[in-house]
Amino acid sequence: MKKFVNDPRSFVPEMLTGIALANPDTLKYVPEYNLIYRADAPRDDKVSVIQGSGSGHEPAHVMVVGKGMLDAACPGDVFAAPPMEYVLETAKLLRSEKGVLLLVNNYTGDRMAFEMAQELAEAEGMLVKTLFINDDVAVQDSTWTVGRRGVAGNFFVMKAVGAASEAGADLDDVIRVGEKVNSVTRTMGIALTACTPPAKGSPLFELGDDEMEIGVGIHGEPGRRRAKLASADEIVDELLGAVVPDLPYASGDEVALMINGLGGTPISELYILYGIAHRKLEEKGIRVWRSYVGEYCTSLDMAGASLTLVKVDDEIKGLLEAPAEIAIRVF
Amino acid sequence: MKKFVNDPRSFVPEMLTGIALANPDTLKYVPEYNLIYRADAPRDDKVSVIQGSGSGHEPAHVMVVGKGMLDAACPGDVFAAPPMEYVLETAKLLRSEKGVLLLVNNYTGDRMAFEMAQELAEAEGMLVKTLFINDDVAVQDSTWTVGRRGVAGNFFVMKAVGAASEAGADLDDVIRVGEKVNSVTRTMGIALTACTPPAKGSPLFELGDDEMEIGVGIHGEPGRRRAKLASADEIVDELLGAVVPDLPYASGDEVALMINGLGGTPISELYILYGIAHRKLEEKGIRVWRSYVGEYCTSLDMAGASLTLVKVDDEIKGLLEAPAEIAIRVF
Amino acid sequence: MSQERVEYVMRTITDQCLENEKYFGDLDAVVGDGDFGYSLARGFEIVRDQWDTFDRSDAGTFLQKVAVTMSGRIGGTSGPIWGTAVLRAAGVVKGKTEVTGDDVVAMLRAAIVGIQARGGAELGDKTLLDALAPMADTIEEQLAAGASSDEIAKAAATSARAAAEATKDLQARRGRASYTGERSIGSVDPGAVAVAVLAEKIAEGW
Amino acid sequence: MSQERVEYVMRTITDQCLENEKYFGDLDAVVGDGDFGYSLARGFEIVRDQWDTFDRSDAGTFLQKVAVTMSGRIGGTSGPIWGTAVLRAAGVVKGKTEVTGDDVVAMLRAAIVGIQARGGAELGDKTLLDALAPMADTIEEQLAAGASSDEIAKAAATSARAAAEATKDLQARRGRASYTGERSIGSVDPGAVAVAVLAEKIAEGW
Ligand SMILES: Nc1ncnc2c1ncn2[C@@H]1O[C@H](COP(=O)(O)OP(=O)(O)O)[C@@H](O)[C@H]1O
Ligand SMILES: Nc1ncnc2c1ncn2[C@@H]1O[C@H](COP(=O)(O)OP(=O)(O)O)[C@@H](O)[C@H]1O
Ligand SMILES: [Mg+2]
Ligand SMILES: [Mg+2]
Ligand SMILES: [Mg+2]
Ligand SMILES: [Mg+2]
Repeated sequence: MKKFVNDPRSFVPEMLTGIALANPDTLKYVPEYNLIYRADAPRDDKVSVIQGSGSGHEPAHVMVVGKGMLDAACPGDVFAAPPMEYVLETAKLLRSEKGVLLLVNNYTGDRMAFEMAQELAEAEGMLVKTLFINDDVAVQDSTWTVGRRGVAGNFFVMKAVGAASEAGADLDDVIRVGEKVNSVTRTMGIALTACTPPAKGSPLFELGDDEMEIGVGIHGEPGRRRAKLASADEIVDELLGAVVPDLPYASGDEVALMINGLGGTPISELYILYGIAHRKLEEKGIRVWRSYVGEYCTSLDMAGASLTLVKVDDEIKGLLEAPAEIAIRVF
Repeated sequence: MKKFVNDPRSFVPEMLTGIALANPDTLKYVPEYNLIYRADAPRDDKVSVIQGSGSGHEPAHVMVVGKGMLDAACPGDVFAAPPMEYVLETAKLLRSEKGVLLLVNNYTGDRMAFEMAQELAEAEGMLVKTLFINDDVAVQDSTWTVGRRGVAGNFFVMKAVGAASEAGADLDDVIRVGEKVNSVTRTMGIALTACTPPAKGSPLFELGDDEMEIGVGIHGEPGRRRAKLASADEIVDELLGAVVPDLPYASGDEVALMINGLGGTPISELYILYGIAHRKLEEKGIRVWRSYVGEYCTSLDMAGASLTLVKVDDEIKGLLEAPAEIAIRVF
Repeated sequence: MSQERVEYVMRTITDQCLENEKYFGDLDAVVGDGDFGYSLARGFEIVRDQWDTFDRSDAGTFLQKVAVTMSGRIGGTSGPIWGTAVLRAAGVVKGKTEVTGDDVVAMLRAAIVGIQARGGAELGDKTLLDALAPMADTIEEQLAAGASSDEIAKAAATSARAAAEATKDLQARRGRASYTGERSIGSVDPGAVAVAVLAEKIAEGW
Repeated sequence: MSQERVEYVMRTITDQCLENEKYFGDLDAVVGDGDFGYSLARGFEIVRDQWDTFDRSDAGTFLQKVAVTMSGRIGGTSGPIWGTAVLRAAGVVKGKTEVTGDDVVAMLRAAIVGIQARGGAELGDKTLLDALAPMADTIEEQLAAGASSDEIAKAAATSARAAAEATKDLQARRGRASYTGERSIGSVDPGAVAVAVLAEKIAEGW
């Protein structure tokens, strides 16, 4: 296993320790619950926004705690939803008069942990609501399964909800905004390699040198189907072909376009995909309003990428453009 | 080869096209010279700062063109210094009354291209100077070789020089600042895997599952020596052991600490390294003033990391803290 | 059966989940995300560490303490699922220090209902329910037929194993594996196999 | 020799650098960064494309045009090095349409001096100079001994090849390979091998 790691069991706590040490003025860390939260939270004039999810998706979600984004994140182990207790304790610590919003990527484990925590927090008299994110178009048949999962598009929901709550919106309005963004956001992912969870020590699946997995999520599981490795042009066609007709995004629409790296793919390649996707969208009459290229929601060291579109209107534009300061920065 | 690519020969131009499309308001692109430059440059009240270097190090250097950083970048092909003509034409296009500064990572090919371009630009009556960056402590014996190479520490020189030039400093002062930062910056890198240049299509070298390369640069070449894969703690000891005594950094010093990913290593692992390094430095009485964790200067998809220290004083702190807006952003 | 037997069962589950961390994880890596073994092990590790401290006033209290302890640490889908299962089973024997065969069936049924309420899965969705439910049926049948506890333990193990193997033919509709659609057909469900392994080990040491 | 011979030599260099793109790159991957073949090929590709358009009024002008064309596109260390070499060689035969054996030696010497001025390498630093210089010596000796141009071409090739192979024992002090320190010992220098390959092909078609 080619990783910088001491004991795989301390992978998450050691990462969180690093984040805390790197941001002594702005973040606090509670090791018992894998909890990273804003030093200035909770505030009674602001809805507290919390995101849980498993680890292995960094920078999501622990590294996007900060002004204008999350108030707290309490990740579980790699690819495992946090134990309910983490969520409950986090919600209690972030208790605010204006309420607490739990953002949840739509997976069985996460849903259960957050719903249980919400119930118990409500029992203690807290105002707590849950919002599910499910932007992944790779999941079909969602009527008889657990439904679509939340993947890299969750960034836009977090950003919008973070901006609204920062501006003082009340809980219902923060939820309205989050649901609105979620409803116009669609994502499709593709993997070129499998990823290696530190505790497993070997890749989750085998992929031939000339193969790729289409329709992958963010937990390293195989996708919907396997195909022969294709050119960047063909891959963008595949991704747009899945995403564009799904909402659908139509000529005249304005969109935010995200090319998200899954962890092992360098940013040079992401910009290649971006350029191709940008041109193909403009050819369809869909105007790219703003670009998002880089790593937003990863699967450890998986080589691959996902493409997300958000149909924007003036309200969404304003929320996405609002300033934010997060734990990781380039400067 | 597990890459998003069409024709490997168009790898760099397609990436540059993507960058240009993603930043229509702030950047301009001249395909003939792989040139990306600020839409508002050149300005006669500001020294123009140009960085060349090969491609494959993204975000360095094409993705850090912007206010407070570079005015232009004209990269060569992957791992190849740009042809002299690119540099010359870029210098001419960025000509400013206050002068042009060429930032060069200290490699044979880059030195030659930039020195030739400087000579020719001067012959055309331009005010042009060159500043070499050489922060890599892995290179010893520098008396009889080409000397130390420039690696991820180049970020700090670019940032400081960018801030000074933005503030209106004249060419000599911009150079003074750049040389000052370069003189207190040291870096050491380690690779866990080899990288795959798109034109080659296979890894540059073979590395056993239980091996790592110590003292690597940013061009995918092997390092100073090969060793058994070690724990994160041991690796940080190795890196600090090379960097700290070199300047040396001593108890009472304040430093900027960078953990730079080489392209294939996820940011989770970089924060593990950061946390360990931060604590070990504090144990030595060296105070970490500011953290830099992420990808600054990469080797394509190489799994690995480098550690950089910059000894800071009030002037350097001010320059590093100055605002900047670059092509890539998280928001 | 005595409360010691209940403790023996819980102890076997604990030890086996630790023993099989890698095996369960590898099963989950086939079409899932590979964390199943890890998640269970992190929870049962604490159960093992705190084993001597649990309140043993009755079987229900004992199981409840175990349930709370493990849920605090197991994440993923398995945390709420296994925590709920043990908690519901505990409810059935609250205040009892002697547990009958009928109690065992009732505990399993309560666990199944709890798991369904928690995760919304039905039989045939390719989850651990597809081993748990047939096993409960077998125990009930054996009890009705007047079998010895020894025979019942063996029959339960056989039944769970057969049911677990049969999950191979199912398409996953719950959990991570469901996202792979038809590709989930052809491999066993890790949760169901875990139930079979535990039942076998329990029978072995009965 | 006639100007056509000069063109033949340049054409062979062009074709061979294109032909050997992968081979030269693989050599550079051993302790370098693998771009040597790619860099040369991108430059000589343009030389090939523009082959018919070069001003051929004399050998010097012709070579100068080639040098400028390739330098505009070759990056890396090889751009300035090879561009300078051809430019300096061109200077020696400026205005000439007939090139003597002595001119050839002078062209090689000028190229070597130019490369040294540009890159600061000395003999023994494990660069293409370590093939170029012995080859120039051999040509000079053969000329003095009155050998035919055929014999000279063959001897030059043999000498370049032997010298290129001998770079295996040297430690690189220039270029990317130098950063690996002693680990560069044991493999040949890609630049020197390229010189040997070109010399052999030139001799072959002489
Ligand atoms: N909705 C559900 N209800 C009951 N059991 C489930 C459900 N989803 C998954 N499982 C069981 O959980 C097992 C996987 O557990 P685990 O790996 O912890 O979950 P995750 O999918 O969150 O990674 C599956 O093998 C299956 O037996
Ligand atoms: N300073 C130098 N002077 C002359 N030749 C050099 C020098 N440095 C390297 N070379 C030659 O260049 C070759 C490598 O070229 P190339 O791969 O283009 O350079 P880079 O090191 O920039 O990747 C080496 O094999 C060597 O023969
Ligand atoms: Mg999981
Ligand atoms: Mg190179
Ligand atoms: Mg799992
Ligand atoms: Mg090279």
